[in-house]
Amino acid sequence: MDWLTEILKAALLTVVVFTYLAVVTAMIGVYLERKISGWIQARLGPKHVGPQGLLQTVADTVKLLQKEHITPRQADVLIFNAAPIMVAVAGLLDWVVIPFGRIGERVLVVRDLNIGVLYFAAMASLTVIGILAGGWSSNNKYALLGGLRSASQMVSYEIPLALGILWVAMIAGTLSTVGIVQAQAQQGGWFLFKLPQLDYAGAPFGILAALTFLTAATAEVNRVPFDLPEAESELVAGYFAEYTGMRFALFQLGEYAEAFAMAALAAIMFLGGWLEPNLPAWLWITLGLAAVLVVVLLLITGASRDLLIRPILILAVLGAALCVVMFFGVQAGRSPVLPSPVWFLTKMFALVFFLIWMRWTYPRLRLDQLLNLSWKVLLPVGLLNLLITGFLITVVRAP
Amino acid sequence: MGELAAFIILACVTLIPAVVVVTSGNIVRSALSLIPTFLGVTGLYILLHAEFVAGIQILIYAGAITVLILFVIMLTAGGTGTRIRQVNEQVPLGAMAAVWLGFLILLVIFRTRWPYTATPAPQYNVASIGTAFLTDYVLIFEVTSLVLLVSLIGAIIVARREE
Amino acid sequence: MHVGLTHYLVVSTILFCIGLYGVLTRRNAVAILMGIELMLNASNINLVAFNRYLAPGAVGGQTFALVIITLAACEAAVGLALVMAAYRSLETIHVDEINVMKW
Amino acid sequence: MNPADLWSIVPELWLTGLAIFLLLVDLFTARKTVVGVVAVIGLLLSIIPTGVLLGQDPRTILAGTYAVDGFAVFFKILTVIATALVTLAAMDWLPGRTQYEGEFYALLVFTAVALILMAASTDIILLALSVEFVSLTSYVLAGYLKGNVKSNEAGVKYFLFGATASAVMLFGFSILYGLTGTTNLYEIARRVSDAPLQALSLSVALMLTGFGFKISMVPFHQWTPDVYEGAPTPVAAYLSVASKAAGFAALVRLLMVVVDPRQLNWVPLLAILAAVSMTLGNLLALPQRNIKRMLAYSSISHAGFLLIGVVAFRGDFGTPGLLIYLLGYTFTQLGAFFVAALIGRQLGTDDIPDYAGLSRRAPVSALLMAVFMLSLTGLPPTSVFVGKFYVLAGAIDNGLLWLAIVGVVNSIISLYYYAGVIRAMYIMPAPSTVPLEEPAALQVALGIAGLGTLIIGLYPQPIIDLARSAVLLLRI
Repeated sequence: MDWLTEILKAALLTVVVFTYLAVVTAMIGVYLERKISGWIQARLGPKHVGPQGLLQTVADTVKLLQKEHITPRQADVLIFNAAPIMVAVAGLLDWVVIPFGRIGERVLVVRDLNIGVLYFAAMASLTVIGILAGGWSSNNKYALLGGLRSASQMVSYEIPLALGILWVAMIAGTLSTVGIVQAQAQQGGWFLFKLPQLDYAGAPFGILAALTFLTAATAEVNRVPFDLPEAESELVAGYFAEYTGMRFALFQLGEYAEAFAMAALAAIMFLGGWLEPNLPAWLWITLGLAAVLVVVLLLITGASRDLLIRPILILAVLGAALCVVMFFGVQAGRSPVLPSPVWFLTKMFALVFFLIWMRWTYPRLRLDQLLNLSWKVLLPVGLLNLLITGFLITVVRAP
Repeated sequence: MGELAAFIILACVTLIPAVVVVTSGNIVRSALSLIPTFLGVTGLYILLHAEFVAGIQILIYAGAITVLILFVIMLTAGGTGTRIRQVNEQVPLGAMAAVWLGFLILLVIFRTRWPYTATPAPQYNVASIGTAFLTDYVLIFEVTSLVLLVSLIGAIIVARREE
Repeated sequence: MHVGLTHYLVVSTILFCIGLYGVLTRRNAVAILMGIELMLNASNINLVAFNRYLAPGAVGGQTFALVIITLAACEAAVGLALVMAAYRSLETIHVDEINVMKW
Repeated sequence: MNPADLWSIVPELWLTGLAIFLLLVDLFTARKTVVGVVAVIGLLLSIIPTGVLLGQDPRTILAGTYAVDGFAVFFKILTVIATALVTLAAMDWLPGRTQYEGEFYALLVFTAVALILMAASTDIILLALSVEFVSLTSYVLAGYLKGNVKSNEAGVKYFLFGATASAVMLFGFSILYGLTGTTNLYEIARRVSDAPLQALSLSVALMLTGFGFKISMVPFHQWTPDVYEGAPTPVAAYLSVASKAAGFAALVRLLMVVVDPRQLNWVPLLAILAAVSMTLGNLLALPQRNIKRMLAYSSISHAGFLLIGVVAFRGDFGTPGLLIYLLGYTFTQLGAFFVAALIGRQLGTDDIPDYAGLSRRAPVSALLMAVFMLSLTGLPPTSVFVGKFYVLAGAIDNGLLWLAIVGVVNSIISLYYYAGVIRAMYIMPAPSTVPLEEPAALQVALGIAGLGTLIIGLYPQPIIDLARSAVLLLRI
C-alpha cells in the first residue's frame, strides 16, 4: 500500500465528506428539527427566510460565523479551543464507513474497512472526550456537571450500543458495513424482519436488537429523552454553556453529524442500507392508495388545518408519491426502480424523523433512571438477545 | 517511502504527547494528551496490518480508559489545580532510571538478530482472531471474561459509598 | 529505507521508558496510572510488531495484545475505584500524602 | 478442543461455578455466614475432582495452554486448603466491618481459581492473564474496608506497585514472545535454545520483576509491610500464603521449563537475591512492634528461603523442598495470622506488647501461637523445619554451601523476634485476667492450621512423596 497517496486521498475525501455533512446534516438537521418540533408543538417553526424558512439555517450559520469568540476568564484556552474540534472530527469520522449506495459495481463509501462497525463504535466513543474536555476547560460548574453527566451516560450506553452492533455482526458474519448490506441483499430482506439463518422467525429478535441499538444511539448522541448533559432547564446548556460563535457551531455540527451517522448506521444494519424494498407491484399500489386515502381524509375533515397533523400529512403525501413511482417502476419491469442513494437517504431521514419525533414525545429522564435503563434493562436485554439468537442460529439452523 | 513517512509521523504523534503526559504540570492536560498517544499507537497497529487490535485500542483506551481517568480527576477536587506540585523528589532519579533502562533495552534490541520469517503476511482477516479465541485460546477467552466479571464486582464494591 | 521491526521496537522502548519515568516521578495516583497505561501500550506495540514480522501466519501476538488491552481496562477500573475510596477517607490522591502507616 | 479436556478442568469449573453461586446466594440471603459456610463446603468438595487427577499422566490440554500434572495438582490442593481456612477465619473476623460480606467470600473463591490457573498455565498469555487476575482480586481484597484509612492506603499502594510490576513483566513477556514467535511455554522452550542471550536475559530480568513482586522478593518487597498491616487480617494471611505460593509455582514453571541454566545462568543472581531477601527481611522484622508488620517482614525472609528451593533445582532436595516448605509455611503462617486476627478482633490491637499474658487469657490460642512461632523459626518438630531442612540440604547438594550457611544464620536471627512474641504471651504479666472469647469458626481454622503444622513436622513422609512426584511430573 502506498501510504502517501493514501493520506492524500483521505484528506481529499475528508473535505468532500465534511462539506456534505456541514450542508446536509447540520443545516438540514437543524432545519428539520425546528420545523418538526414546531409542528408537534402546534406552531409553524421558521417561516420567513426563504420559502417555508428553508434558508433560516443558512442565515443562522452566517450569524454564528460572525460572532465574537468569547473565552471565559481562567479557562484552559488550549483545551477550550480543541474540544469542539474533537467533537466535530469524531462525528465526521463516523462517516468514513457509511456506504451511501451503489452505482454499477462501485459502492459509494469512503472506505470499506474490514472492521467497519467496530471502527464506527470506536469513533463514536471519542466524542465523549471532547465533551468532557469542553466541560472542564470552561471553568464553569454547570459546564463541568454537564460534561461529567455526559461521560457517565455515554460510557454506560456504549455497551448496549456495542451489543446491538455485535448482534448484527453475528448475523451477517462480517464487521464491514458494505458486507452487512450485501448479506441482506443476499437473503433478500432486512435484518429487522428476516435473518438468513432463521428466515422470518428472526423478526422479534431483529426488532429487539434494533430497539436496543436505537435507544442506545439516542442516548449516545445526547438527545431527548437522554439529553441530561445539556438539559437547558437544569444546566443552562451543559458542557457548551460557555461556547459562542463558530466553536458552538462546531459542537452542533459534531452532534448532528453523529446523530445522522447513528441513523445511517441503523438504516444500514437493520433496514438494508441502500437496498430497494423488494415488494410486488400490488402491494406498492395498495400502500400508495392507503396513503392517498389518509391525505384525502385529512383534507376532507379539515384536520389538516391543525398544525399537529401537518407532519402526518406531509409524510403521507411523500409516501404516496414514492409508492406510485415504485408501482409504475415495478410494472415497467425496472429493477431497481430508483437509484440506490435515494433509498439510503430515505431510510436515514425516516429514522431522523423518528428521533426528532421521540424528542417531543418523551420527557427527560432523571440521571438514576437513565443509568438504570442502561444497566438494568438494555444491557440484560441486549445480552439475552445476543445469546438466544446465537443459540438459535447455531442449533436451529434454517434449511 | 510513504510508509516510512507515515511511520515517522505516527511515532511523533505517539511519543511527543507521551512526554506531555508525564511532564505536564496540569493533570487534565496530561490525561488529554493520552489521546493522541493512543491514536498514534492505533496508527502503528494499522501500519502493522492489525486492524482489529487498532479498533479495540481506540474503543477501550481512548474511549473508555481515558474517560475513566478524566472522570476520576474531575471528581477528586484538588487534583485539577495547576498550582499543585505534581512531581515528587525523585525526578532526577526517575529520569536516570528511565534513560538507563531505555539505553539498555535499545542496546539489546539493536544487537539482537531477531528470527525473521520469510513467509509473507497472509490476507488479514478479522475472523482468524475470532477463530483463535474460540479454538486454541478458548481457555484464555473464558478466563478473560472471568477477569472482567471480577473486576466489575470489585470496582463496584470498592467505589460504592458506604451507607 | 523500509520500516522494519527495529523501528517499532525503538518506539515501544521509548514509550515504555516515558511511562516508567511518569510512574517514578508522579505524586498523583491517577498520573501514575497514566504512566502504567503508557507502559502497557509499549508492550502491545511490541507484541503486534513481533506478530507481524516473526509469526505472520498466527495471531498469538495480537491475541496477547487484546488480552492486555482488556487487562488494562480492568486495572483502570479497579485502580480508580481504589483511588476514589482512598480519596473519600483521606481527601487526597497524592501518593506521598497517603501515608498513614510508617515505613 | 477435545471434549475430554473438560474432564481435566473439573476442579476449575467447579470453583468458578461455586464463586458465581456464592454471588447468587449472597443476593438471596440476609445471613452472610451462610455464604461463608457454602464457600467452605464447596471448596472442600473441590478436593474430590482434584484428587482424581492425582495419579494421571502429565499432559497439556486445550491446545497446549493448560497443564494437568502433579505440580499443578499440588498447588490446587494447597490453594483450596488455604482458601478454605481463610474463609473460615473471615467468617468470624469480617462481620460488622463491611457490608459486602457475601461478595468477600465470592472474591476469595475467584482468587483461588486465579491462583490455580496461575500454577498450571503453560501459555504465556494465560500466565500473564492469571497473574493479573490474582493481582486484581488482591487489590480489591486489600482495600476492602472502605471506611478504614489503613485499608484504603493498603489498596492504593498495592495497586500502584502491583500494576507497575505487571507492566514491566508484560514487557518482558512481549520480548520472550518476540524471541520465539510463539506463546506456548513448551514450544518456547524448544525454540529458545537458539535465542540471543542478551535479549533473553533482558526478558527474564523484566519477568523476574513481576514475579519478584508477587513473592515479595527483595528489591520488590517495599509494598509488603504496608499492605499486610493495612489489609483486612484474613486477606493479609491469604496474600502472604496463597499469592506467594502461586507466584513461586509460576516462577518455577517458567524458569525450569523455559530457561535452561546451561544457556542463561540465572542461578547466581537468584542465589544472591535469596540471601539478600532472607537477611534484609529478618533485619527489618527485628524492631517491629505490630504483629502483622513483623509477619510481613518475616514473610520476605521466608521468600528468600523459598528462593533457595528454586535455585537448588538439581538433585532430590531443592524443588521438592520448595513444595514442602510452601505447604508447611501455609499452615503455619495462616495460623499465626489467625491468632493475630483473633486478638485483633478481641483486643482491637495488633501490637505485640499487647499480647502480654495471653497464655492465661486465651490458653489454646497462645499455645498454638507459640507452636507457629517455633515453626516459623524452623525448629523441629514443625512443618517449616522439614521444609527448611530440605531446602538447605538442596543448597548444599547444589554446591551452594554459603547460601545454606546464610540460611542457618538467618534462622537463628529470626528466633529473636519470634521468641519475642512467645515471651510476651507467657512471661509478661497480663493487664487483665478476663478470658478472651474464642469464636468457633476461627477456632476451627486455627485448629486445622495447628494440626497441619504439627503433623507435617512429625510425619512428613506422605508430603515428601507427594512433592517428589509432583516435581518429577513438571517437565513434560
